[in-house]
Amino acid sequence: QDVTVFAAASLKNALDDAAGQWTAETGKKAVISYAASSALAKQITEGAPADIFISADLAWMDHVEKAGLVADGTRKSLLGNSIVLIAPKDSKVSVKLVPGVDLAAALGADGKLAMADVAAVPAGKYGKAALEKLGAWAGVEGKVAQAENVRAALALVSRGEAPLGIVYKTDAAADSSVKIVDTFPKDSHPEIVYPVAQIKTSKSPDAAAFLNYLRSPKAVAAFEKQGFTLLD
Amino acid sequence: MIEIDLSHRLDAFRLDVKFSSTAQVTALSGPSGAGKTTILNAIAGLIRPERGRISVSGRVLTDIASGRVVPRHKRRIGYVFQDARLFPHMSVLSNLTYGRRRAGASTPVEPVVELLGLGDLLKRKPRNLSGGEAQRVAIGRALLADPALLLLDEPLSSIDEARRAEILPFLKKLPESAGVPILYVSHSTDEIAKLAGAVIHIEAGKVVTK
Amino acid sequence: MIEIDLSHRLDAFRLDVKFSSTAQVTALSGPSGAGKTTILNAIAGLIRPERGRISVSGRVLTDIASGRVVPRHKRRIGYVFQDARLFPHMSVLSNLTYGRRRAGASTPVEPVVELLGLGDLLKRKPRNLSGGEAQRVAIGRALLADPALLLLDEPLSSIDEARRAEILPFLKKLPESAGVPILYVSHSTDEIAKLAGAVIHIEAGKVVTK
Amino acid sequence: MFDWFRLEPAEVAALQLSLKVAATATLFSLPLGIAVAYLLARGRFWGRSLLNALVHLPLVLPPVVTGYLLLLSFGKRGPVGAFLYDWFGFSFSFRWTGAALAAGVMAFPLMVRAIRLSIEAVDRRLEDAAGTLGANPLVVFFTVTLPLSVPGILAGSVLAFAKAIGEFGATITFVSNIPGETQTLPSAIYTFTQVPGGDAGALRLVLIAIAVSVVALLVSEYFARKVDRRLDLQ
Amino acid sequence: MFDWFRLEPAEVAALQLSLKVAATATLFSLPLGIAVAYLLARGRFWGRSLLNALVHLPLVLPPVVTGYLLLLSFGKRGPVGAFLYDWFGFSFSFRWTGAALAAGVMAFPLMVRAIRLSIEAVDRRLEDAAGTLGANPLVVFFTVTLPLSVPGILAGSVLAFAKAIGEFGATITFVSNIPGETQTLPSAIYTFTQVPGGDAGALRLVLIAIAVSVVALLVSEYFARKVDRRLDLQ
Ligand SMILES: Nc1ncnc2c1ncn2[C@@H]1O[C@H](COP(=O)(O)OP(=O)(O)OP(=O)(O)O)[C@@H](O)[C@H]1O
Ligand SMILES: Nc1ncnc2c1ncn2[C@@H]1O[C@H](COP(=O)(O)OP(=O)(O)OP(=O)(O)O)[C@@H](O)[C@H]1O
Ligand code: MOO
Ligand SMILES: [Mg+2]
Ligand SMILES: [Mg+2]
Repeated sequence: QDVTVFAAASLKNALDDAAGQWTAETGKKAVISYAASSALAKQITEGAPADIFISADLAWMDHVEKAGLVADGTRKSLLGNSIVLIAPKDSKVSVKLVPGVDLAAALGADGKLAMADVAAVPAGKYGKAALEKLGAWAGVEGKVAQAENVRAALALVSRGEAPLGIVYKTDAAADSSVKIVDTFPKDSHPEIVYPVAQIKTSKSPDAAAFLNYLRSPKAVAAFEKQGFTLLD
Repeated sequence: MIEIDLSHRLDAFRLDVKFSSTAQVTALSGPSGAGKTTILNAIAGLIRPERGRISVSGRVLTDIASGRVVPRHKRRIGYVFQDARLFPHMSVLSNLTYGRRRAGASTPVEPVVELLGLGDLLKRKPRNLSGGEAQRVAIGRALLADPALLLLDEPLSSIDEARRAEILPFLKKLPESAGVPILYVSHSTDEIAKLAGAVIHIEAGKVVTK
Repeated sequence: MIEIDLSHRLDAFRLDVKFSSTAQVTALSGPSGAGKTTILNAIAGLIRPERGRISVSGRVLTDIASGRVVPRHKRRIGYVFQDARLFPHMSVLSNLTYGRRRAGASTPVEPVVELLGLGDLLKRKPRNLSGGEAQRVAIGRALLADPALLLLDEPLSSIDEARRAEILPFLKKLPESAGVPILYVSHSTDEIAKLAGAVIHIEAGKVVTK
Repeated sequence: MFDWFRLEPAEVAALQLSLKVAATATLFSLPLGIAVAYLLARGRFWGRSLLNALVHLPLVLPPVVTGYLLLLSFGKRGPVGAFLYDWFGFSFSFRWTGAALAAGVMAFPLMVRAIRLSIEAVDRRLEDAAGTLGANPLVVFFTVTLPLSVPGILAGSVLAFAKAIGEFGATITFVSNIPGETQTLPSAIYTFTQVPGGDAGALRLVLIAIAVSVVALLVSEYFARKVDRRLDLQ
Repeated sequence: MFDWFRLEPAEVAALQLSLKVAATATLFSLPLGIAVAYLLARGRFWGRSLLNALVHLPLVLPPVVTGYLLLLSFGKRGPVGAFLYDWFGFSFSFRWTGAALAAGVMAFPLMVRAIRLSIEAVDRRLEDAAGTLGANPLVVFFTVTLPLSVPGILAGSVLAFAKAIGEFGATITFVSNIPGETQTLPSAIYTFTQVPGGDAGALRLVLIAIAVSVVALLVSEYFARKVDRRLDLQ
């Protein structure tokens, strides 16, 4: 019987890679359903047949845990990421993300700052927290264009709609039409964590093995190749 | 025996008629807009009159006072409409046998097709029939439905005189041969004279004795 | 002067007619399905014949050989269809004046309304007119369009004899009073005799000399 | 060049699943769609406006909300879902049947409107004529009203099928995105758009989706012309 | 109890914006919708099937993809977008007009199908009659075909409006989610659904969306009945 994994969509490349390695080594298969963490978490609390859940933020893992569906002792922080300020490749803008940074000036008269939804999507929440910490939020609040997800925010910058944007480093690194202007200091926002856990109702005998495999050297290589860092 | 006693209003038009006839073919005449079609519609059960009673050969079809209103599909009335109203999605043959199939009747189709000269049209669709052809199909469809009463609303208006001369005698024979009385709307005094045993003349919604 | 020379095929039906008439009212007679309506459709420009030539009062409307086919809306033909074809979304009055407005004609409406007895119907919608009422509106609509030729396809089939006795003389006068020749389809030998200066008899798509 | 179009097994599975889901959704919602369209076209009952509003709801709400409502009611723990499972052993949860349900619900308003429009255009005088010829109301419906509404039924089915091929928000929210079971073409496309470098993969699937629907449309137009000819509407 | 329904200013803004966007989308796509429906119903030209497929595309593709395609073509650097900006100083980027464009595009197939269905049902013999009465083809279209297609035009507008109220995926991808400028009701609802514990807020906005569309439907049914009576269709 296959292991069913519910995973945040942003993990697709790395996790497909790791799961493929696992299959090659063990002959067992992981079936992975990628969607927004919010949808996955709600599905799990409504009885979805997931063995493992990998969320893109802590809040939705907390939601599942509060519903009593996390198998005891299996919740771990798996991956870390960082957020960066990006601009279109041909942009001449230069900004240092230090306290008191004047992002509004960098945006120009009617430029927008593309972010993922600052209330809902993890990357947006981290970005807002960081800007607040750097004292820049008040200056740009009215200029933020919130996208449904990080990728859409990235598209807004890479298509030149917005002169600046805030996305994960993992996304920025892979898009050749944007450049990273600066990386947000680690201490400017809550730690970016992808938590993982086995679901209590899971009956798969291989779930624990897969969970362990995610920390194997080959899996780690797959995650790091996409720009994630392994947490412990 | 047809007994009609009706009151009905359609906006400004008021119908108020009472007549009965024991003739085998009863003609309904009168100027355009007098209410002839409205009377046929009431007999066929297509409109529910405000007041009144309709009975045919002793069978009460509508009696508003007692609340008895036989639904249209149980009236066994063969109605040839003033506009042909053929089913556009069916062949001429399917149109002809539509009522026959409902009634489970075994009336042979061949003689009617013959009489009305429809032999070459059976596979055609109604849409591109000529005016007279459509009217003949409508007559055939009503005849084949095994009716207990025929309502004919100017059935021969678009039909040429030669064909008319064949159909009229057939209709005249029908009450006797098949026991089907006929109520016949026509403007042609000639047709009426040839066919009808009784004439009811309607004007402005009332029966007028001439 | 009407000159017609036509060949056209509709599936199994073949029309092949050639005739001309200098009469003011020309009658077109013949059994149902002979091709009378098809001829009118060709004259009105509703069908494009496979071959032939149509001219009215010296004006060539269709000449397939030379490629000249006047579009229907420029033919100035008042066509009373066998089915009334009233515009369901317009009042009787709007129907009556539809062609008149297109032609920018100033023909007074009142006398036509009077003649056809439509005074009480002007605000009504066509849908619930009686058969004869609808037919009269269709006649009025064609008359008011300021036509150069009138095509009448059994225009009086649903109209009672009293009204008919008023309309027929009016139609008879029309060619002289307004210079509008008439092509008239009818099954009624009586009507034809009263009205027509020439009779063209059609059978199975061919002109037959009687 | 052509290699680029060679599909991976998971993509073939997604394509097949999409077709199965869309066909199932369209076919199963058709009888209900016809019934509701008839009620809305002809019924004069209390609550007609309510029914009308209810039918339109999936159009008005964000698909995610519709999906979530489906999850709440047809999920394993939802009232309807639990009932179906307890009594019939049938479950929509995270099965392709659930994807079909979501697609059917999302496509329902489109289907109903088209059919309703055609039913409203049927000439009632023909129904009257059928009645006098001995056809009871049910027979009139099946021999006159329904055949004359075929243009709307076809148009409604085409719209519903197309919508069902494209449906994504409600589906992924209701039954997730499980390869081989609930991962339809749009879900697969969506997944591609969520990762760096996924654009090429997304584009390929988009082209496939377009090809599928062009074929479906051509087939439907072919049938529509055939029907037109049978009904002699032109 | 009633406090719960009191809307916050941002929500009022979202509601107003949704109405503005949906009304604009519906009104502006109507002329084009009628033209395309007429072409599809009556035209016999090469590329007709292609046009048909193109019109259906927004139905078949995941909304996110449609939004992305809009961004590619109507964005600041997109060919159409750049042209409009350079020549007319007009831009869809991050503006409510962009939201209306997205909603209009998404709703277009629904509108076209309904109108096309009605045009196809118009009795050509009436158009012939109008022709013999001196009406040129354009006049025939405006005095006969179009008025007799009003049921479909109404139905198509209702569908389009409802869809435009609910549209979200293409809108947020194209013009993102800027409160007061592009944050429509569905975007606001979506945001709520993405936050744990946001269900209550989402539910409130969902109820508002439902109320809006019930009102819109009632209004449209009222007009439809009026039209029916004017056309004397029943
Ligand atoms: N639904 C309706 N609403 C209003 N008036 C109507 C309606 N139906 C019929 N009428 C009117 O009622 C009158 C009687 O109509 P009916 O069809 O019975 O006439 P008729 O005697 O059959 O005339 P004809 O010989 O012209 O067919 C007409 O003046 C007609 O306009
Ligand atoms: N579109 C068509 N396809 C095939 N046959 C047709 C078509 N239109 C007409 N016909 C046939 O052509 C013949 C001539 O039709 P037409 O309408 O001209 O007859 P008509 O002389 O006007 O007859 P009526 O007096 O009955 O109105 C008929 O047999 C008819 O069935
Ligand atoms: O599923 Mo995500 O990574 O929260 O957009
Ligand atoms: Mg009558
Ligand atoms: Mg004829």
